[in-house]
Amino acid sequence: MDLLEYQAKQLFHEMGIPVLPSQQINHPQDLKGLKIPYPVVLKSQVYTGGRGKAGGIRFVENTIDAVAAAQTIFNLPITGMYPAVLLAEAKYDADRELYLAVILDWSARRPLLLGSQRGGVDVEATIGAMQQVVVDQEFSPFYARRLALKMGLQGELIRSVSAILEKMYQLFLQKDLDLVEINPLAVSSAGELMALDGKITANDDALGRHSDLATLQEKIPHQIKTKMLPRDLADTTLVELEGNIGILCNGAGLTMTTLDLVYKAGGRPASFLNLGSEYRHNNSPEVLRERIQRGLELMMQSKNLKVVLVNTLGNVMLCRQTAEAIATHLQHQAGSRVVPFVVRLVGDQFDEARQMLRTLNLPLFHNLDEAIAEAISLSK
Amino acid sequence: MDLLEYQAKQLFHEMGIPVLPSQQINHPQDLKGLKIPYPVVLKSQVYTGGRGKAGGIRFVENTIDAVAAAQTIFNLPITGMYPAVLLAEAKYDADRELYLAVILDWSARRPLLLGSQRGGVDVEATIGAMQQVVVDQEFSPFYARRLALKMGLQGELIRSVSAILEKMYQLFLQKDLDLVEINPLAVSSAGELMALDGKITANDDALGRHSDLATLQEKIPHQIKTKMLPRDLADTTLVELEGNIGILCNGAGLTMTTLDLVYKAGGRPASFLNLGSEYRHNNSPEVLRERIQRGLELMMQSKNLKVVLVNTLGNVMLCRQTAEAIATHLQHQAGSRVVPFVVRLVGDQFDEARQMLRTLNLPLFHNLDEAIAEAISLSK
Amino acid sequence: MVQGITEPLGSIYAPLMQVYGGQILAGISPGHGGQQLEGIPVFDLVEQALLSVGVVDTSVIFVPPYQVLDAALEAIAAGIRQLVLVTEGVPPMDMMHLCRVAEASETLVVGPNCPGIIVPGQILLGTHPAEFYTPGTVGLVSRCGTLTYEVARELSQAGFGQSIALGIGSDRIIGSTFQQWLQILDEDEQTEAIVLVGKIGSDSEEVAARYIIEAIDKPVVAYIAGRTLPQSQYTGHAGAVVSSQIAGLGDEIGTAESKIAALKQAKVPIAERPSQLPDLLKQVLKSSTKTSAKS
Amino acid sequence: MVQGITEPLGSIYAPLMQVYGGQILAGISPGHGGQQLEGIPVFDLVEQALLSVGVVDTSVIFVPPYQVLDAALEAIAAGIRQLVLVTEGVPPMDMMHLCRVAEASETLVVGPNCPGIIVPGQILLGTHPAEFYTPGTVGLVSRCGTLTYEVARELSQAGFGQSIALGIGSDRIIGSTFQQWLQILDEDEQTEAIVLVGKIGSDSEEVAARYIIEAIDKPVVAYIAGRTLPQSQYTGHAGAVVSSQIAGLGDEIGTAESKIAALKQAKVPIAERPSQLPDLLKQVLKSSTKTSAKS
Repeated sequence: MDLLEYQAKQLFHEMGIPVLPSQQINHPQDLKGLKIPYPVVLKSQVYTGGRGKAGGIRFVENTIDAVAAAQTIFNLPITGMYPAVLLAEAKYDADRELYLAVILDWSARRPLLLGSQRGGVDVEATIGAMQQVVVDQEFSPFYARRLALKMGLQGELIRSVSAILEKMYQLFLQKDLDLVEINPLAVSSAGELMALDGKITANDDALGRHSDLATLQEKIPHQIKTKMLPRDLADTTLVELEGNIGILCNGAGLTMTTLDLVYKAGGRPASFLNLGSEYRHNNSPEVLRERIQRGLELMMQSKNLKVVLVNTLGNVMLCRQTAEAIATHLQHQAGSRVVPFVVRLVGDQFDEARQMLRTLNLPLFHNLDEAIAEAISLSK
Repeated sequence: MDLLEYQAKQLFHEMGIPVLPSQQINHPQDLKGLKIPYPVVLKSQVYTGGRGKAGGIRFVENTIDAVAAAQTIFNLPITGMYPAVLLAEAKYDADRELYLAVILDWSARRPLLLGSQRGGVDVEATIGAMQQVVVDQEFSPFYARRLALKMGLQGELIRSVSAILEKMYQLFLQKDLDLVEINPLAVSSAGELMALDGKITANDDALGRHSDLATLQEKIPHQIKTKMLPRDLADTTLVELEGNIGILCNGAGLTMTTLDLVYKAGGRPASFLNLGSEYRHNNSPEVLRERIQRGLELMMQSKNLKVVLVNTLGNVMLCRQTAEAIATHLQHQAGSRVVPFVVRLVGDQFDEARQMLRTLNLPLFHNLDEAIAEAISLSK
Repeated sequence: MVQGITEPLGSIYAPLMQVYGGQILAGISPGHGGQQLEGIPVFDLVEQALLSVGVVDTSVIFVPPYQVLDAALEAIAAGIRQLVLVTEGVPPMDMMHLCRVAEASETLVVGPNCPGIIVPGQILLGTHPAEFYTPGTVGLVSRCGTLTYEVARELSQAGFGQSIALGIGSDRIIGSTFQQWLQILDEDEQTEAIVLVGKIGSDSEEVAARYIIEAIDKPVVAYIAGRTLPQSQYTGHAGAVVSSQIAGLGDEIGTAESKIAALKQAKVPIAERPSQLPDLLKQVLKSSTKTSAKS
Repeated sequence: MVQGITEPLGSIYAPLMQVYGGQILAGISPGHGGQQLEGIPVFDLVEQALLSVGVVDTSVIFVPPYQVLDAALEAIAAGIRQLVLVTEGVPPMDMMHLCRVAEASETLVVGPNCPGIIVPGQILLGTHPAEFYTPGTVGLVSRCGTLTYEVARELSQAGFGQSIALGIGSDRIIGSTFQQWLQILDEDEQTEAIVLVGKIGSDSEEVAARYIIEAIDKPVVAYIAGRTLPQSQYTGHAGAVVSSQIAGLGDEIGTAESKIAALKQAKVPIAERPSQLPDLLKQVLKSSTKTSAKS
């Protein structure tokens, strides 16, 4: 889960990382009660980079300009997203701009400290000058100093920048974050540091133990005027595509394989739904059946849909629940538009499931390649 | 630093450990605004055990009784201490009472979980049935379950009690505590848990990084009508004794040795002051001189004082600062009561110090046994 | 041993594992000590179980995600050096911690979010549906869940039984790598050829391909899922991109193309579909027999 | 190496250590890299210093109390396996953490709150006033600070030079025990007899006495400070009492009586005053020569 800039800065502030005085603007009229002295920066709060270039960041000198600028920004989509909130912030004179981040190195299975002396808007330059330090044992502040030195910092900045990194790491660890980034971290001519922009990505699997982060998501009014982007395959969200075959599978690998085989055989998927792996701790027959039924309903909303291909395999409960869910679905659909089903079910309770589906006259397959061939022929 | 019961319970509450609704009473009249329904328990907030037996805990049924009881408790010393605050708390029906604690095992250099099924007022029984678990690696909740099982708990209590222990451990670790104790932890007939009394000792060396704990100490109005208890020798507090020789040393071991030798040779110390070891990070000549001078001033307040024995040895700055401080002290004292000094100084800058003290006509020794003999002969 | 035996998944799979022939000596579930589950004694604590049942090689863990780290540390503290974490959704921070402890204590951790290990005909440590597996000489190591079953089924139907089959876990941070298991299978006497099943995302297959070039003598064939998925649907957040870029891995890491190119460089034949794997196996086993005959 | 060389204590003692003959190769002080202190080059980071000066055996740490843990972990991560922590006031939680890491990495930690180690005439790693020490054959291990100097001075004046002298630290949690150092001195070829200096509080001397019975062959004499101090002035809080009681140690642990009794049981002669130690040494060395002559 990505946090918006103003939410990230709230966390920075709580952790003692210096941020500028700022105010959340939900509506252009809010600027009339602004408590920060002008000049002020107005920033579009969207989950994406490149706001500056897109015109989502504007400097204003007085209330009239500010209200006008806010109206413009509220109506400016950035990579398809409209802001629900703006951030009004004091201006800051930076002498230099650094980049700092703490991320998870998935491959090394260790946290990684990142830093560059070339922070700011030019991502290419930032990445080109990027230094990294792997936190291979339990964190201690010397890892942060190690990065500061690698970045080429000297004198008092070694201590002050590593102190900021230390706090970023604490935040990272305490809140189970995937990413905490300050870019730019401004250095004033007096050597003072200020986090001018920040990005935090919380780990979705850990949100359950951080109610404060979970509620942040709810606080944002959902005015984002765009279609939801497809989620990770591990999720059970229905992903819509351009074709006419609806695909329902269990497990990411199996779902991807089924899609691959359909494409390869000349079919065109309309959508796919991954029921998820079998390894969810709280999987229950009821939850599973519910998920299948809701997935099928969503799938039916596509007007292009010509056939549904169900491919599930596994142990225990799965086959029976799948068969039951399909049966229930077909009963509910009775009378309305009828989309043919091709069902491939393999697993322990196959016989029982086969019995159930046979009474519904559904073609039933053991072999995946055959099921796919059948689905494609029905979709033509 | 010991916290009072109501302060400990505040921390328990923040950590999610269940405590009863309660209210802090600074004055008997506060009870007129009590928001907790009667019957209520009034508890003297003093840093000591055995309050119940001493009459410091009273059950009251209405406001009139409560005000009267509060007046009694405010005026009741418990082991010499008067409460500055009472705690008014709801009553609770306990089915069983457990004891739980997390402490530092100084010898094993590891935290220790303690638990007993016989909590409550009978300390002997509690200790007799005490179980312990050493946390030998990084803490994980299974250590808490290990204790719960050793205590002989069964069924749901294993989970619920170890969940409380987990929170106690988090508190212990986060706040650098020497001790966190819940006694008793009440178990209701429905199996619910409630911390009825609690004790927290914060580590003095770590208070500098826990401003929240450090300020708790300041919040208590200093109405404790008793002399301060002697502090640990590592502290620079003057400790008063019954004799007539004032002793000033640097380092706990050397101070104890000097005391031992004085007693053994038939002398009687009036007081002693340990200047502390040489290993304080921020030792500076100014701080050291200031400490010696203030120590000597305190020492002079004793009317029995007949002689001051100074025994310091070490490296660098020490001898010079000691000599300078004594000289300054004697100048200030000029005219008032003159107490003779016996000075034993050994160290790098001895010659310089000797020069300075010789002009003051002070007897000066290299050898400790000789210095002590001289001090005792002057005290007779 | 099964930790979390009274949890939903544990109570389903522990009896299946017991029936399959693996000796499930004990189940663990705090608060349920003294009970039995289909003949398996349940204990409150791992060390308590060990006192009663003696030495345990492996613990299969089904506890809820936020309790996995604790259960694993409990097992390690009790001296168990092989863990299978089935549960999905363990926070990465917990896995990082666990990996550090596992490395220090030389504990082999499989998972999380995985079907575990099966030695067909002998022992089941996880959730593999027994009916899809037959004993044989093909080692199967996979980064997927149900797709592993699919591949095993294809192999079994074509007469290729399995020596060991396992899923190492679908999560981004998992306890053991393709490399570790390729090495184990390379050294395993029962194993004659290895099937590697991967999917898009992460650099696991790329690293495995480099390892195959360096250290693996037995023939390897592979299948990669997700070749037709549009890229935008699986790339991670900016941090991951930065991470792979600065690690010198380039932008393309994690795509099917990158994985297939790396495996081709390691001379690993890649199946177009799971049902093609038996044919590839026949080819590599034939040529490897020839090679051995020559040498 | 000296960590915290620009700190108040570091800047006083590092030059004294340098003068004494120990090779102070480098000082560490973040933000001061590139400077020099009386000819000692200063670096920002330990690993940076090692690149420049090569192998370092020991680091003496003078940084402020809350930075000691980090400095020690930095030194351990850089491969240094002997640490002297001079600073007083390190929080116990930090020391517990450090002790765990030190045990795992086999690092010898002296201190905190200690004068460090001196090998008279050769090397000074800490704050011992050089003038009180002379080279010789008595090993001196102490749980005190300035009292160690006092004892060394008495020994030197009586003609008993020291092979090694050290204070293991006055804090309640310290990095190395009397036992570890008794063993080192027992094995040290230069050392013929051992002087142990203790004080009331903790169970260090009691445990050391048991260890002397079990494992120490060389003669040991002892001095214990605090025999006349009223008990109430040093006993800790309730938790500590509970702790020693349930550990089966009884109420009396930590008193001078308890320590003296334990040492007497280990046949360790106990001096009434520091100035008596030389006499006791003469006696034990005489009888030990007799014993050796016999055997």
